Amino acid sequence: MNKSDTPTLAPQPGLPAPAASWHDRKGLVQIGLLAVLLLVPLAAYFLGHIYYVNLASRITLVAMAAVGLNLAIGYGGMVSFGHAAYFGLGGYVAGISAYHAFDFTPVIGWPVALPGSDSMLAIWLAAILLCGLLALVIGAISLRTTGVYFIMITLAFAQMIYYFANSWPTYGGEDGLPIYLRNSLPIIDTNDALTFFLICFGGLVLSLALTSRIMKSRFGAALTMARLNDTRLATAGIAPYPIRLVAFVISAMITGLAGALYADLNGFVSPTMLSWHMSGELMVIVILGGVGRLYGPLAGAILFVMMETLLGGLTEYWKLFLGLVLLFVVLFAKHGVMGWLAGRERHE
Amino acid sequence: AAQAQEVKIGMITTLSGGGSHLGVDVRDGFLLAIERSGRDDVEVLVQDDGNRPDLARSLSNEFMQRDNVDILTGIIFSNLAMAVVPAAVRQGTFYISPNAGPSDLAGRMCHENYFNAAYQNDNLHGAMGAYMREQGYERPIIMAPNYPAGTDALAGFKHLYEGEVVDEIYTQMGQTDYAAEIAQIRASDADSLFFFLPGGMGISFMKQWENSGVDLPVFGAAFSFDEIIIKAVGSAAIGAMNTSLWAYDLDNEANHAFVEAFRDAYDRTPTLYAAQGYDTANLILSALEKAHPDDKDAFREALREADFDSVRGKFRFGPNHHPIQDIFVREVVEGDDGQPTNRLVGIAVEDIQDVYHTQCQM
Amino acid sequence: MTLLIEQLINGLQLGTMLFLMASGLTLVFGVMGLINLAHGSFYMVGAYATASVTAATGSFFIGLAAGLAAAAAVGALVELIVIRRLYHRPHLDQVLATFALILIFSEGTRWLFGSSPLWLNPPALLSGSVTLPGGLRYPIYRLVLIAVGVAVAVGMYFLITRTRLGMRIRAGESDREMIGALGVNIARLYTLVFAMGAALAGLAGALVGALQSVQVGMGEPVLILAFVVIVIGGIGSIKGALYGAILVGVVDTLGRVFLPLFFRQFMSPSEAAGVGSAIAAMLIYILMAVILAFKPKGLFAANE
Amino acid sequence: MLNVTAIETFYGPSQALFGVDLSVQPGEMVALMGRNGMGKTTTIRSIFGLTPARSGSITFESHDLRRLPSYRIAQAGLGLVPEGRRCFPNLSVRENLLVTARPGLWSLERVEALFPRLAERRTQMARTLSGGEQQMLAIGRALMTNPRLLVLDEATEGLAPVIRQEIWAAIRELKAQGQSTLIVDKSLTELLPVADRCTILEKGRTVWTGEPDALDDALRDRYLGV
Amino acid sequence: MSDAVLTLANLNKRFGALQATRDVSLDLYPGEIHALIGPNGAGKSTLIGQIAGNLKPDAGRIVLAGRDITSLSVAQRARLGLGRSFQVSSLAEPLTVKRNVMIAVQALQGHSFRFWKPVHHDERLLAPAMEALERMALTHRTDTPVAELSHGERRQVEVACALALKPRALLLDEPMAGLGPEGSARLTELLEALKHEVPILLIEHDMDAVFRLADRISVLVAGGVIAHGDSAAIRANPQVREAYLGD
Ligand SMILES: Nc1ncnc2c1ncn2[C@@H]1O[C@H](COP(=O)(O)OP(=O)(O)OP(=O)(O)O)[C@@H](O)[C@H]1O
Ligand SMILES: Nc1ncnc2c1ncn2[C@@H]1O[C@H](COP(=O)(O)OP(=O)(O)OP(=O)(O)O)[C@@H](O)[C@H]1O
Ligand SMILES: [Mg+2]
Ligand SMILES: [Mg+2]
Repeated sequence: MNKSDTPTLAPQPGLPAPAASWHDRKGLVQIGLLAVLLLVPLAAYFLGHIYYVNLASRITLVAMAAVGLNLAIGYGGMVSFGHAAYFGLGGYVAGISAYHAFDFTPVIGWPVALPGSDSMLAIWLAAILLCGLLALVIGAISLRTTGVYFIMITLAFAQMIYYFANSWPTYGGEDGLPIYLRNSLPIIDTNDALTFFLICFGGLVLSLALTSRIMKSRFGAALTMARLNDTRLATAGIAPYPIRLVAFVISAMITGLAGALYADLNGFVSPTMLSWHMSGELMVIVILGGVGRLYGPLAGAILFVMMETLLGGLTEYWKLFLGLVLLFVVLFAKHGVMGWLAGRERHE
Repeated sequence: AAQAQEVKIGMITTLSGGGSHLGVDVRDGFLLAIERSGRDDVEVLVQDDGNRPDLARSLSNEFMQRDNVDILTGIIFSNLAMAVVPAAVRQGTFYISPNAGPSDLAGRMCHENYFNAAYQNDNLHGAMGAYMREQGYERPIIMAPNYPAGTDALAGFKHLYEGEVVDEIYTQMGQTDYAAEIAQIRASDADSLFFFLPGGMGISFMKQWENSGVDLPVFGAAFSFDEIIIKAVGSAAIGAMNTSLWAYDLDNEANHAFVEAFRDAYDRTPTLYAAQGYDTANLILSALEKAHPDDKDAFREALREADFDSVRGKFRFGPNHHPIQDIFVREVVEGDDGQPTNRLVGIAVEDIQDVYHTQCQM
Repeated sequence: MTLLIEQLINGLQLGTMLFLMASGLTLVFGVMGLINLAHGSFYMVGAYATASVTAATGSFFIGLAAGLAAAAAVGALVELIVIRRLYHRPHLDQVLATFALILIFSEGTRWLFGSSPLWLNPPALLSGSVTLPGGLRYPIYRLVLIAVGVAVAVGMYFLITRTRLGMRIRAGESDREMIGALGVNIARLYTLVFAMGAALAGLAGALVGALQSVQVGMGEPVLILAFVVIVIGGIGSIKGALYGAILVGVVDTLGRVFLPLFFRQFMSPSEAAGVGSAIAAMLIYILMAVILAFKPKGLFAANE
Repeated sequence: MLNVTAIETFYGPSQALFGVDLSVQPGEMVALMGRNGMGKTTTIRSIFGLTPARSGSITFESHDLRRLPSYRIAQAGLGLVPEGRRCFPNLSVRENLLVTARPGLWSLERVEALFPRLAERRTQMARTLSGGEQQMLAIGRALMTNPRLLVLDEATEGLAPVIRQEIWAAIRELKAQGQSTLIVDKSLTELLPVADRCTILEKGRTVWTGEPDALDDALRDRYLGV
Repeated sequence: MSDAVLTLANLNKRFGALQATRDVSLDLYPGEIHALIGPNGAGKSTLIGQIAGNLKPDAGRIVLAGRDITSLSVAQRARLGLGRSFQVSSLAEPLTVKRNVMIAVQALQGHSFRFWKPVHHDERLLAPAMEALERMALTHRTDTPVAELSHGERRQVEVACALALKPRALLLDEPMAGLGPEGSARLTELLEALKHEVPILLIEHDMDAVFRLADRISVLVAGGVIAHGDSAAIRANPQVREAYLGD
């Protein structure tokens, strides 16, 4: 396969540069973003504005889901239009598990009786594993295709799951599934808005660190090459397919974990989390922030969610203005918000 | 009366995306009532949920945690209500529904702070079942989209129809082409059709139905026959019968005043949703006359009394805070301007009550 | 048996409707290499323009002409203002920009026309139904749609493969810089193609609008289906779009009708209807996944 | 007919040309020479407006090429055989020839007579042609635009000796017919005998212009590395 | 004959009606440069594609160092020691020259599923890459993105990538194309030295280079080998003169 018959879907960022340092503009921007995300809800909490803490949690989780997607799209060149499947699956893991824990009924009765659980740790583990498994199956099939075909086949799988969830009555179908009591952790009180935010924030930081570390490793070098020129990678002696598949699975795991937390934040999970609008929104956040930029998803999520909340209160036609802002960003801030804030990525 | 303190009402409704004309009408009806009451100590904050549960949930948090609203209202769709209501009422906020009435909220998950001023989802469908039975239809074929509200609708219909139906057809959400279903209906030996296809789905279906040459009487619930939808359907809608808890030509004083005021204010004929929004606001206002929402027990008691002039005529709450009310039958006819419009035919069922109230433990 | 035949015709008809939409998309998408999510917006523009002009003039055909013109004009305008800046940009930027366009068009339309659906019916001339050989009664309008779809398919195929314009379009896709350096005003060509794609979408919207509800957001479900169609058929291939559309139309129609019947063999009618229609909803996606798993470039991969 | 004076060209921030001067008279064949990476291709790209020059002047007959978009430059009568062939991979051989053809001396028949192999492969997609076949196609495609000035960038790269000889024969024939040509090629043994004039670039600057005969060993060694 | 590093036995490949390679059998021995020449479209690149694994032969066998690799993937063959360059450069454009070469070193050192240790200043990757670049006289370009290289320089990077694999057999598809006289001369020297480490199957249209370098020459015409021999024999062969060399 050569360049002329596979459109390059992702722009061409390189490996992430060394960790944020105080010295360069990019480092400042990255640290600034994290600091704002951490300090604003802290301040809000102590001033008694719980709402802003929850809003920050929402931004954090959307950002984290997008960090997962960014690993696939930005670093792996695999434009998945179906990441809502993992986000939603993560959410449903939390929802279903809590539902059964609440009812004292088993999740599955056979071959082993698996009880529901309201322990976040168990839910996280289950969400990560199940999303990884699902991504393994979907990825194994989808990665046989490239380019636009890949976009569409990932969408197809996500749609299947969406329709399934929508019409499967046990867990509420389209009405969704409420989580009456937020799932719990030992010692810590997860019902406290700030505590929950800090858990989410930890998750985000962890996933950022993981992504950064992975992309600097040998695996990351191979993944970068798979994105840029897979013939070259194969010719060098590394089969691109397994590299891509593993990256895809990791990406789904991160998004899935974010989904599990998101369901807990909302106290609710519904097929909307699985819909193509959700996939699209995650994708928009990634692109808005800057594809293949480590902190792009965070910048994108802050901007997107803030616009949604701020514009929504101003006018009934807020989506029109959202559209205009997005259009403006694509046309004039070429490499997303991060490109605009921190300059273009260069390769070492 | 407890007028000294301001009252804040948060309205989360669907103003953009699919189904936005419902939200617009609920909002307009609601605001009309507030305005007509002349009370300037009631502040209504309106936000658009874009028909997305997670956004609705986040907006409810915003209202409760940032704006400290006393009352929430506005949600159109059941799945959004399920995302918002249980948590909101548990936190002590009142929620008064101007539209959605999912079975869970009427039964298993009912709550003392939750009131529905519109209907329980089954009401209209069940009433139509009863009406069709009474009119002597023996072989109805029934159709709805395959999602909880759709299956509930058909179950509700069958519950009061109390007879065998020829066939049930489940379509897909958002489906736009109904040729296959129409062929199936044609091939069956049904003597009538009942369907529940809200919004654009109903418009598409009716248009395609008209040209298909199939000639069965058509029945439905008001959701597919509001004034806006039948204008878009055009002549194809003429003759269809539908059940509604309200009609603009309903003869009572409150209604005359409402229809006139609405037409004055917005230059269009109000829909069912506008009427529900209007009633919801009046219900709240009537309770505010007696108590401030800060005094939760008193306010709740005031709501229960439902001491207001409903545009439906009579109105009272059952034990699960869902209405016990008359359901009317309307027929779509050609209006004076040549456009289709609904005409009140009569009462389908008097004092209908949902079946879920038995499951409700408050 | 008649039912099966009728359903096959229904599938065919749904297929041709999808084709109208997919052909424009595959043209812009395959040929210009542009992912255009806003294609559904042109569909909506076509329907709205047709509905409002029909209402004003009383003639469906004047309305239709207006719909086509409006969609083409809006398409050209969008190309000049936005799309033009995106060709040399990564596909993902195109996704974001055209997503933004969807928002702008949808909400802009709502601003102009309100939230309520508009009225648009087939013209009296084409309404009603006829009896086909074999005693089947079928709506005339749907037969006309089939005819229009086929005519567009033939026209497009001819345009792309047989004309100099078609060659230039394809050449521009693979190497825009080169075709320019050899003396072709590629920018103007692309505006033309984009407007043509938009006009096709507008045509689809106008024709289909008469059967469905003309409302904001009406283009979105069709857009996804059209993407499915062109991916199944092979991107950039008009032939693929046609076969893909018919395949999707037929499979979807038959699935909706016969899956519930099938499940009735082992379940209660109510349950069968539910399960059957749930699987029917997934059916075309299953179809797409299976096809791509075996033919990763679609059934009629272009350029091979 | 073509006059390039003191052009400077940048790729993004990095400057590739620092003052190139070049001219081609009607009927003349000018060789543009220099080692790898000295700016030959960049000069050609600047002439065609593909990487526009930032300063200096480029005129072709009465046209100021720096003010024109590249399709107008081609329409003004320049024909390009680009480095690396760049045939349209998804068009058949015949379509490649026809897609940008303009009427004139060169027709499909004449090009196919010049390169019989292209006639054999007429309906094959260009992406599946061998490297040499693609090279022939690129030359044929440029000829089909009937240019008054033909620009050949490494037109014989990767060709079999026989074919190369044929192409050189064709180039000589073109010259005999009075075709003006600007040519870049690394095979000096073939190039020098046909060229009327040579221009040598080093590090993005014109460093020498003169008749091929004047290109002595010292100059060759210094600027061309032979 | 058993000591051949690379043996092709009766390779056949068809594209529709076109027989691109027809019963091609070749050997590559240690220490030699085996040149493959032939007219454009004779099937030389197709043959390389089959050896490297990008194309699947319809029939025939490929044996590398005693091991049948016919059914292995491109990457597996590369790891077993098959290095190649492409006729049309195929590199990762936005990455630096260094990085392009390092990926080959990384493959050579074992599997790439290492997620933790940064590659950034990994001497174990960097040193061999620099060595390969040095051989191609490209050290001044190590930190330049490939996109900013001239045509000729890219060709050199291609060869450097192949060298970094420390291959057992090297397949070079027209490495001289695009190089100036100076570059060609340098590459000629390099290949001459290199052949003692790794045997080379060389496709080239630059006959000066071929006749100077090749120990043996095979001539491919219309998919089949029509002649085989040393420089002098090939130069004298009338069939070859007619089909390829001209006068
Ligand atoms: N796209 C590009 N971006 C940045 N720099 C470039 C680009 N293309 C070429 N250059 C640089 O411009 C200079 C001139 O390159 P050019 O391709 O014009 O050389 P050339 O004389 O044609 O060489 P060759 O004989 O190798 O083709 C080189 O130093 C090269 O590195
Ligand atoms: N995928 C393909 N489909 C159809 N024909 C092909 C394909 N690939 C190559 N060919 C044809 O096979 C023949 C051999 O091509 P190949 O690229 O191997 O030639 P080559 O000997 O390398 O020529 P050159 O020296 O010009 O590079 C050519 O005629 C080419 O057109
Ligand atoms: Mg060059
Ligand atoms: Mg070759």
